[in-house]
Amino acid sequence: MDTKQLETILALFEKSTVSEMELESETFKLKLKRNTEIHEVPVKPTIAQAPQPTTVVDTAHWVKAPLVGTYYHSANPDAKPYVEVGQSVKEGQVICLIEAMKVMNEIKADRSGVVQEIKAINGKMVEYNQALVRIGDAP
Amino acid sequence: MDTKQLETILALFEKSTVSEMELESETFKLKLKRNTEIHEVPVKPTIAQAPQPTTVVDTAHWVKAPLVGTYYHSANPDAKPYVEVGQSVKEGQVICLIEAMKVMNEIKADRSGVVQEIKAINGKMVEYNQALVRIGDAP
Amino acid sequence: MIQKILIANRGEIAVRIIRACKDLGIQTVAIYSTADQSALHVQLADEAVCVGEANSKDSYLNVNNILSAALLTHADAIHPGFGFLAENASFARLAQACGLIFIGPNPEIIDLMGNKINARIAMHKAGVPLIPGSFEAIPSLEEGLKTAQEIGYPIILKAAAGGGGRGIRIILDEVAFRQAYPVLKQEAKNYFNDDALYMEKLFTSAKHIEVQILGDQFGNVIHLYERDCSFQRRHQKMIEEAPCHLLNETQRKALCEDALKAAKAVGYDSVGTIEFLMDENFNYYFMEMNTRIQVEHPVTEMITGVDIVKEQIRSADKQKLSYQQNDIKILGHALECRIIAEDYRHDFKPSIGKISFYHAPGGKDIRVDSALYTNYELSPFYDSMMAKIISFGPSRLHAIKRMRSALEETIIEGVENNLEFCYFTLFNPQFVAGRYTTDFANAWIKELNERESTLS
Amino acid sequence: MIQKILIANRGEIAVRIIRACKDLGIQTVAIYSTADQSALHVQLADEAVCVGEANSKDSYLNVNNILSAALLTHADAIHPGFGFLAENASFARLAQACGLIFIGPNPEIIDLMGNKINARIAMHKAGVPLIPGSFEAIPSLEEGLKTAQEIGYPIILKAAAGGGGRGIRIILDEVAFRQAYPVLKQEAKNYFNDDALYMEKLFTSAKHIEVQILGDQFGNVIHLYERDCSFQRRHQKMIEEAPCHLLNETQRKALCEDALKAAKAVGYDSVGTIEFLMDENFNYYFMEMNTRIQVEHPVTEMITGVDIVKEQIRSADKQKLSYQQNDIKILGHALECRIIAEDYRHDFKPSIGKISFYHAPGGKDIRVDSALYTNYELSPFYDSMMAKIISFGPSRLHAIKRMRSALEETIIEGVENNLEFCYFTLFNPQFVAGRYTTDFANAWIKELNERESTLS
Repeated sequence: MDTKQLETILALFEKSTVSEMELESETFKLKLKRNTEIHEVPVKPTIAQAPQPTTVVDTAHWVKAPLVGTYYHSANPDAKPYVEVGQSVKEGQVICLIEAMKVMNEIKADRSGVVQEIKAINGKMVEYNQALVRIGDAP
Repeated sequence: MDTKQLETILALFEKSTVSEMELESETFKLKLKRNTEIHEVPVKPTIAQAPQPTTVVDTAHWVKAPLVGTYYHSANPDAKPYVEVGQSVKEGQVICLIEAMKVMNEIKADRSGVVQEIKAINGKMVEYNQALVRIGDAP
Repeated sequence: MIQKILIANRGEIAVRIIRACKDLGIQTVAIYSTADQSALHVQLADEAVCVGEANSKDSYLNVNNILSAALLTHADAIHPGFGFLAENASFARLAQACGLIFIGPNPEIIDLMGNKINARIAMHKAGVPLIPGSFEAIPSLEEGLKTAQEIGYPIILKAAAGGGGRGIRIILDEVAFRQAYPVLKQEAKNYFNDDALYMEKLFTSAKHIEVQILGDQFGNVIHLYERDCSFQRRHQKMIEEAPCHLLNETQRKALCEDALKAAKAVGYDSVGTIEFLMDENFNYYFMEMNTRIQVEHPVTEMITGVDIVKEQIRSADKQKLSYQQNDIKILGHALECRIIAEDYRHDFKPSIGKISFYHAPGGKDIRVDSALYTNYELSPFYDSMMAKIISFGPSRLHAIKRMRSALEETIIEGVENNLEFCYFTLFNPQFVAGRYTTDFANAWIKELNERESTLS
Repeated sequence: MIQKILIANRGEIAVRIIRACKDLGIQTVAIYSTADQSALHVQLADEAVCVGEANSKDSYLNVNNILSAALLTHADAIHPGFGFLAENASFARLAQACGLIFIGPNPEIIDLMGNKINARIAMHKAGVPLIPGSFEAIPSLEEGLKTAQEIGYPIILKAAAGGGGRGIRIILDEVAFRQAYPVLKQEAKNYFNDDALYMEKLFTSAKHIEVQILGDQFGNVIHLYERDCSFQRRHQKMIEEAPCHLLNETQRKALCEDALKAAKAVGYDSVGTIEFLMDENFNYYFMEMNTRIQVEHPVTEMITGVDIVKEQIRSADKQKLSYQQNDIKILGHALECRIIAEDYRHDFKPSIGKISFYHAPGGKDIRVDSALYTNYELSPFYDSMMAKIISFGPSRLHAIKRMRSALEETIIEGVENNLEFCYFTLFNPQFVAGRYTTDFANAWIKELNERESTLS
């Protein structure tokens, strides 16, 4: 089956009030369920299956704000940012500051790796649990 | 199967009051469910499919009340009921009365056959479209 | 004492009547068509009887089945709601002949007020100002032309027995009059079996003001002040309010007293409404009388605290009104938005289908009258009004603000609806000022649609 | 002028406050925990800030994050609602130190009324009748025994700094007193760092009556009459009403004037409640003061028309009250049922899960305050109250009947709830008579549960 077809089927399911759907054809088997956890169904071996692309297990993750406050990417307005995209960081290294109630809180990398993306904006508020900086294996 | 076909099936399911539907054809198998938990059904092998069982078409149906009124099973309290279960009737034969606004309306069988069941109660109100008498091929 | 009422209606007004009956300890019988098996009024009533197929003429207008249902469920009375059989004097008489109480005025009054020429004569006798026009039926084309000349074009030519938008022509000049007169006369004869025509001056821009009346069978008649129903599209009201913001106390008093005069002149003995047109100089003219409960009655209930439906049932039950005129005070201001399944961007095309999600607004000073629920299937057979949202406030501006936040809270998914249209309207400066007349809605809709096609 | 308020709460009271702010043209900032991302208050507020994990202590009690959120969103004021930080004087002071307006009374009053001995002394000085008991902290075991002897057992021994059901012992006789006194003293020292104890006579069967107070910062204090909150299980109110049906005008006047006296004595400058116990002879005694908006405030709003939350915001904003005492009239009777996700058949065990279907009641004289919607996931972390249904009527019996039909209309599927329990209660003869006291609910629950196991 192609993903276009899957997209169409999913859209139909979305629009319907159906809560569960199982669909099986000669080339595929599909099971859809709403609002509950999905039960894994073994995929029937289809003859002469195309080789599956090897999925890269990406351990990259976001460092999230542990408190509400103002995000600063550098120690002071004149200083260079703690980290920039593409830069390597070590676990425990300060990656930004969050100021709350006039106190500067240092936020540290919780793993070593490479900075892949920075989502927080210098000088703006971040809420609890907001994604700040993504650190992964590669840029 | 094509998604157009699926769309049609889903629309039919949506409009129905059916809560679960299983559909199997030579090329696909579909299972739909609304708002209840799913019961696992073993997947039948699709190769060399068995011929479909011939379903018996039961043409029995209910004669329904064409108006609101009081149902009488006989012409008067002393008379025998027009019809009883197991009795044969001919199309056009009077099977009961419905009194409305002091007028007695004769209700007639709309097919020939055998009275299988009588649901209305003598002397009680029937509403529009209420099932009165079921006539079928056999008792 | 009435013990059981059959409600010869559906939708939110049937639900409204059931609620009043529950308060009064009266049993209820709902009627329904085959399309309405899952309707809310069927679920809330004590009993329900199917009376016919989906099409109204086979069910909600099926007089025989409705009367049979009332008699066989041992109801004492029939409440017709609005629309359907509510202003059908023959139905009222038939119900009475069957020993049932018809919850509405004496059928004589329905007949009298149903014939627009007779109504005008009665109101004229009572000393209530009429819309300038022909007093009695127009005797001939030439006489008609003379009258039209006197009152000035444009005029509306109307069949005395007409109603519901039928048998009406807007006439702009003498040529048009000469053309339309014989045609409409023939039409009136064909449709209503009565070729009497009359004319009224056309007010293209006026306030539509109506006064709520309560009467009983002991000669007591009181008013519950006025409503402003000028926000209309093709004579369909969409937003109503009470009281009319523009009237001062002297004007209000004169208007309400004239309405009382009108009601008393015909011996009015139930709930009803006297409709007036008011021109830019605050001159008001009798338009017509509605001899039934109206869609917009909740705005009056909000500002007075009176339960109009309960009073209507009481008076039909030969009880005295619970109020005297000086018990009635205006406690604030109320608005009603009719939430309708139609698309203002496409000429208010009605929408049907399943309501996949419904969330009603709540909190202080918000009332919702509706027969909607999540997964309700909106049927093409009936009116597309889904809910009435009513807001109250100590002032008109408070009521408007409260309505805005109620509309923000309301969610209706699955069908097109006018929530957004109502919301936009509540920010229109002319609406907010209260200075809108009957031609306002159309112009505003046009403006909104034009804006849709531009960015700014 | 307050332009933006951060609402340091969740659920229906957060929604209630947002509605008041919208009426006043004030911007709102909601706060939420990671469990409340889809909560209604988050959707209705103009802005929303996540302040911590699901557990209240990490989010709705997280003072630093809440204050940061207020400052960084440029709010002028914080509304604490009820529960959480509503009666926390340190929080109020901290907010003020940050330049924020705390929407509640002066923190001095929160402190004064929070210490129960000091509150008693203040009330005694003001001439408000107190529950018989020790006047100041009990100096010693022997003195305590003497006082207990004087007022008569049973008594309640309480820690002055206690609250929320902690630091309280019911004492039936001298032996129990000798045993409990040193233990509770130690407990009080450990928990509250204050070992002062006092005692009050225990009323096992009394009316719990409370008077609603409004004050401003200009010395104006008025009352909005009383509520009867005697229907309680383990000090949890379940059904409240206003006014108290059993008081005559003389008794009502005395009670409300004593409440005013109490509020004025402490210079009360916000919305609050004076709670009284009333014995079978209609003698009433000051119990405590709540220095916040209360769950059951809507019943008072229904009978007076006053928007209490708006007045609370106005007075925090240094505006004068919109009302004077003689503007306040009792317009009818109101009831509130708290609809809670708990199962009365299983010792009111809380229920959690997805609300698979929710249908709110509607129509005239019904108000619904709720944060529920279809598909809302009821979380185990917070209070299990899902909705407040409030009914109004010209008389108490009307309000009861209206509530019955509202409960009949309400549908909540997916979690156990007390709709049925409330409905049954509205038919209990003692409840209908209004002659129930604080011990009634327990006996009634027992009776209902016993009935469950029999057929008749």
